[in-house]
Amino acid sequence: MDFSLTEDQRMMQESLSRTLAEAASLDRVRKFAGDPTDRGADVWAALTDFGLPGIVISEEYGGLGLTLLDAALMSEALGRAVAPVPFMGTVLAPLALRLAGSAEQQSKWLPKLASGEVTAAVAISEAVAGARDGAGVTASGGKLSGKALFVPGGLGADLLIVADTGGALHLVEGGAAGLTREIMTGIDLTRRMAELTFDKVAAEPLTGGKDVLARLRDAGWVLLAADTLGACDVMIEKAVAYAKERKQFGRVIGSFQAVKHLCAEMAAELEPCRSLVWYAGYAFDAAPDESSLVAAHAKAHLSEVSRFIARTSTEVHGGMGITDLLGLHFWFKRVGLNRQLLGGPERVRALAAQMQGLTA
Amino acid sequence: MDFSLTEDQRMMQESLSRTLAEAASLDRVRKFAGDPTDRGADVWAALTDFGLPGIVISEEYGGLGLTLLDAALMSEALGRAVAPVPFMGTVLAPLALRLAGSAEQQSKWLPKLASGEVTAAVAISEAVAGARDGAGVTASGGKLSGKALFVPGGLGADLLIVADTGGALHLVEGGAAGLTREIMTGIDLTRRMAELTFDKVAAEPLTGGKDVLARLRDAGWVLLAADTLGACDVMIEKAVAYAKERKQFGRVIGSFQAVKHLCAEMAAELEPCRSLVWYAGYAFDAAPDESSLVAAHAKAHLSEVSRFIARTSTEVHGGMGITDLLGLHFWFKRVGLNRQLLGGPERVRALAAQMQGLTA
Amino acid sequence: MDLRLTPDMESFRDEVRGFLVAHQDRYAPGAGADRPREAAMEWQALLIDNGYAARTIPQAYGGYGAQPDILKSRIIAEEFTAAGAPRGFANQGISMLVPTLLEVGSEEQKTRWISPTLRGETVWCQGYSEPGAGSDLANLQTKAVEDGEDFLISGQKIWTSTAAQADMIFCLVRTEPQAPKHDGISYILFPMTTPGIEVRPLKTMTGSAEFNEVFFTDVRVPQSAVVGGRGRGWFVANATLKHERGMLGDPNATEARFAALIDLMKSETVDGQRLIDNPVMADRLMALQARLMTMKFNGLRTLTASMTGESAGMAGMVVKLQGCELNHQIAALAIDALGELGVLYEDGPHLRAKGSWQRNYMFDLGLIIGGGTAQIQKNIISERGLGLPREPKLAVV
Amino acid sequence: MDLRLTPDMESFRDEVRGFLVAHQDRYAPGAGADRPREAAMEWQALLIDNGYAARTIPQAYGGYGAQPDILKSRIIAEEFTAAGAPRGFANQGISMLVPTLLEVGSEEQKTRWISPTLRGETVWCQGYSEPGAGSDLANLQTKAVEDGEDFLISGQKIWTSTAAQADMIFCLVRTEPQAPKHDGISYILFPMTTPGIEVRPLKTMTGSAEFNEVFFTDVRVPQSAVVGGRGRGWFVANATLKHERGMLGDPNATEARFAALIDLMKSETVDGQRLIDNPVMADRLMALQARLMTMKFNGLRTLTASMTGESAGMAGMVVKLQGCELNHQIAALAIDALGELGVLYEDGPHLRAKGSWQRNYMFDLGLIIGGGTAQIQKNIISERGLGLPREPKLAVV
Repeated sequence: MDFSLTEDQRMMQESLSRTLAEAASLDRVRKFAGDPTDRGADVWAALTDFGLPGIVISEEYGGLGLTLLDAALMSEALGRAVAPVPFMGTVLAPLALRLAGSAEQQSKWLPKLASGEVTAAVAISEAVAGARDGAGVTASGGKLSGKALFVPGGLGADLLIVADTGGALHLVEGGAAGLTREIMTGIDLTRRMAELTFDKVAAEPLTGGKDVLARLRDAGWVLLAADTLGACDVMIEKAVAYAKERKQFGRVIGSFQAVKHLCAEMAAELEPCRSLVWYAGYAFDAAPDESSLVAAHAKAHLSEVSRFIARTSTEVHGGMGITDLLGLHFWFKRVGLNRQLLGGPERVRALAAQMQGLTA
Repeated sequence: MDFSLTEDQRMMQESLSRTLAEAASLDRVRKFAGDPTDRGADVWAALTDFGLPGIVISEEYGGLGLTLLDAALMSEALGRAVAPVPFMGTVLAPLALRLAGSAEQQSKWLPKLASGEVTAAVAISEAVAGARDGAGVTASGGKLSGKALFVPGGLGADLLIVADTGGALHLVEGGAAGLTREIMTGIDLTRRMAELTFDKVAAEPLTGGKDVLARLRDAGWVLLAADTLGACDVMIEKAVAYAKERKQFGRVIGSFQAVKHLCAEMAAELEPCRSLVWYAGYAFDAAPDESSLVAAHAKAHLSEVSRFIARTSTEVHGGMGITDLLGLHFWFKRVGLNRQLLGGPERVRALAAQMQGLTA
Repeated sequence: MDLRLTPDMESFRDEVRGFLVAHQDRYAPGAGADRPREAAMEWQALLIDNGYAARTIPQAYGGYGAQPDILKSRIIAEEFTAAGAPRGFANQGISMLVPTLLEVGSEEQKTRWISPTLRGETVWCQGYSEPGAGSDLANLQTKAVEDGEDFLISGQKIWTSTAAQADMIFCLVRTEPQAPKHDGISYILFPMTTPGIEVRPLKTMTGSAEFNEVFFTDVRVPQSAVVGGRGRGWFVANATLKHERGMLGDPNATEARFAALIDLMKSETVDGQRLIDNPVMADRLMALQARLMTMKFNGLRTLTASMTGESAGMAGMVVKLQGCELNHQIAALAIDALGELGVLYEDGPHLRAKGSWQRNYMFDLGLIIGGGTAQIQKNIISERGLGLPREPKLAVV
Repeated sequence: MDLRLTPDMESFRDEVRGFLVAHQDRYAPGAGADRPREAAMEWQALLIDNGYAARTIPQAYGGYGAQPDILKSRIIAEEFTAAGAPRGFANQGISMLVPTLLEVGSEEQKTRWISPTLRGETVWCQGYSEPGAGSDLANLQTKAVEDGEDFLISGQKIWTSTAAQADMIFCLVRTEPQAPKHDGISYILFPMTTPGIEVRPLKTMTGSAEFNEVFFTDVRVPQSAVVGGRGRGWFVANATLKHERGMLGDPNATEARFAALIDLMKSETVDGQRLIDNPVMADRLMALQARLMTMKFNGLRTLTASMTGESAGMAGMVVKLQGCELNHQIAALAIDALGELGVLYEDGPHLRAKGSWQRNYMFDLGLIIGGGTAQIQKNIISERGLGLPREPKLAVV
């Protein structure tokens, strides 16, 4: 019985954080956020050197062959750094290929994904979070038509994994005829999303139906929860540091009980979440029976906790908290996007009740 | 445009509070709470002298002919005093007779109700809050059968107004054959409830259907909200007084920012509620179109605010807050019962959405 | 309790309606905090002439000169909102400087500044907060050193909206460095064109620069520009802050936002189901509606108190804390109900309400927490409202 | 991260299961804080003999004498819970006094008290809190005045559970009135039968007297009954309080309550609809399930830290604040879901779970707020966990 990270895991996470401190400093993030033409190629290159693209791809295809827990730890580090990296597709596309790809599809794509030579994005929002604004993709005769919204990293991806309205998955090449992409810009400027329009676009089917989609969804939920965890850690650290330094009425504000208690409440809410995220990552590979439920709870609970922490950290910072200068808003908005991607907490909780058979 | 109480209203409310201070002191309440055979006859007698039984009964029948707002102000004073008085029936039964009684029924009952000679209770829980535990009363050939639960003041009432499962109202005399009553004891020992069992009990129909029931429900909601308002006022006053007096670490605890902010949060939550309750009382007579919605919101919102205040006042009191000695729990439990009577806040909010046509 | 209006008031309402219908073609919104354009200045002049703006300011200073009548003010507000007509200007010069000048300004100051301020000819910004003096405003460090008839002002202000557009600033500076903290401050007026002033935009999380930092280096200002007496600035400013507090928590605006939220939840769908048909979302919506009503009726109650000259007491103190929070929560529900659509922020076919739900969500949070507002408001409620003791003095370490 | 058990541990689990099956007929629950009956004392003795109670207490003092092994302790806890078997006694004597004696007691004190305490022969109560010394425990006033070889103890204690049943009390008294606040306190043991002790039950909001007030008037106690050195009581008691904190926040109990809540919501109906089919209630249920999981996994994490001798740090500090709150919220949802049925409290055909939802709702609130617990816990988290400064010293006025 060992409920802790291995030394290797800790080191790898720290190592990624160091890489990001250099390759994706706040100044670099700021520049990315301010320039829609900036594709963050240098950041991606540094992460490719690190091996991140191959994190869950098996060694036979040139990846690191690690688990979703490891990927979640990377996601946490990315969240800490508010890194401008479309990580979801990096993990979910290889998973989709592993679970539902043919041998041919696997050997065609996995080595290139592992090397970072091509990037992938996953378009499953409508199937998981529900269709809005007329979106939805239908498959007919090997061709896809319709729209898929909110695809993180979908603007430049060479490979797209697309769920149709029946929950079946399809593989689409980035250069396919009839595919157009538009940028969708949200509050979080560190991760751009795409709207994909399909006009009879050629697609290869992936085997497996809703069960594979559910696995992708679960993995996505865990990654988002982990990203939020990392971002929340930083928001608390920043609030505590500011409270120790900022003076008002002749004392540091961190000596006022009201401010102390706000900080304590943030820590008390967040700290237990770490274990939930770890377990959600662990269960994905080691306890698949529990995986969907714990992933759902990790996603929904971290969404709620992060809203409280984003607000409270801002409050501790006073007026400075809302300035662009300090940059706290990058984390604020990061968790704001994570909250809604792949379903807001209310929807995810409703799914959690259904998957236990508590409700219909 | 005058959004305030009249001088008469203020004086009458203060006068009732003085009467209660004498007739229903905390010692007297404690005795009532501890002795299920105590019917509080002395308290009722004092209130009869005051004129309370006739508050909404027209002068022609010997009442005071006042409005629901006046009744709500009385309810607030009763809540302040955690008075052992079944006030709901005192207001709702005359209303039922006014709205749906025949001239004969009115002249038979209203004078006796106004004089306090007979008391009434209203059994509408199932029709308003939903049927639980197999309860529900059906009418057939002028006879009622079934069970009605949670009837405040129903144990000793001489007159019962009963809603059947179709929402129609019936008048039942307390001594009718086939009627049995059992005490239902809840957390709030200041107001006992009854379970009524009907075995082919003779009943007189009242005219009017669901519309009259809705009026009774709205009036009940307003009275409960007002009772809660009064109880909350006391819980805040007690917390503030205790915070000014209790010393720890060499200072009164009310000088600690955390305690001050708890008190401020209570006051900030409660104070605006006063206007909501006033308006809900006023609208019942003066703006019937708005009445149901504002009554619903008053009931639901005061329920939520009072849970926060009950907890927070207890917290400010520390360990003393949970002792029987101090007696804060009488108010804590008073609002706990008010929260659930005639529907908990979730149910009432769902009804509020329906009555605006927002949901089906 | 009687919410009916007297026949007098009903006929006043008719009068306002008549005016609004008659002048529909002249509607021209002021630019909020920015410099008004000419059409807006003309509309403002028309409003003043008819008593719908600057209503209680004496005619001698360019106002309409009516007696205060809160009910009439409310009727004006309601009818303008109902007609969608632009209200009179509500910038900081009008809402903060003018009342201050009326209270403690010299005759010359009143004559010189009030009328052009009311008419939008002179635009003001406010120089109160400093990086080291936010909630602890009395700690301000911007210093004004005597130099002959003048002061030389040096220091830094922050959270100054409109600084880039303003002609003038009303500003707190420390003129008596030796005096106790609260006694060494003066309230002073000077042109933003004075040499030595630098304005730097301060961008916030909404992505816009709603505020500025303003730097002063030996800015020369005549001592005669002090308002309300040298060293009295702290007390002058506190009177002004009271006026600012009155500005916030307008239930009409909150009602409009709530109505927009209902429309949104009735018209938007997910998987074909209306958002409002999600019971969890509908429950939150109803909880907010209760708060909205609470705030609205509390507003009527404080209005009645003002009309009768009573203090609104606690009912008045809690408005800011509750009002900003409600606005924030309305925006939060809109975002949550919209789901992934709710995070969009830049123009595109899927953006709703021009991103205003997210903008309000962030901006209102700024109002709640800016400068420790919520914390300070709770101190005020507990001390002035509930009579709890002030924070005890600390030992000198 | 590997939640599998080693074969050793799996066989230990089998051993525990075997024991529990073999001795099913001897199950006899201890009476919580009350005096145990004979069958319970026999069951306790059997548990000690087999290492399922008093596991790590040295054999010399009547324990089983095993090395600490947190995983084995957990397996024992899990299997006893699964079998519905009564655990070993968990009264204040065992959980607070025994560890204290082991740490700082004299050899004679250990020999005399530990064994009968473990076996339920000697029942203890705790005399810490006073009316004027709750969260500020160091302010205690109960005084012990030297009189020859003895102390004469006078004063008042409060929140003393089991005082009416206890044989003995472990008590904090002020022996050095001139010493600084924290240095004048001694930790002392004496029989509750000593003349001069009066016990008055203290009824709480649940309607039961879970606590007592205890009054001392010239209670004569030999000085030799002090534990850990005269004037050292503050430090001795703080060590004991650490043990108490470990007692709270048992995820097993919370899980059982949550399971009961699910059963309730699946079986109860309103207007024929199952409570769980109310989406607003189901949403709250799921939010609590997430918190339950969070607490459970946080427990595994702190368990792992203990096993490897690391400090659990923040993960350990937050357990109490979060755990009590979760229990309270589970009870609150049960009450709300039950609606009017949820307010019933006395026996009758409609009462659910013997009124335990309401009782827990109130009792857990007491745990959260008793003696300002939540406030103090937040101080601890912010100071020890986050390194924020302590409350500054006040000026002497």
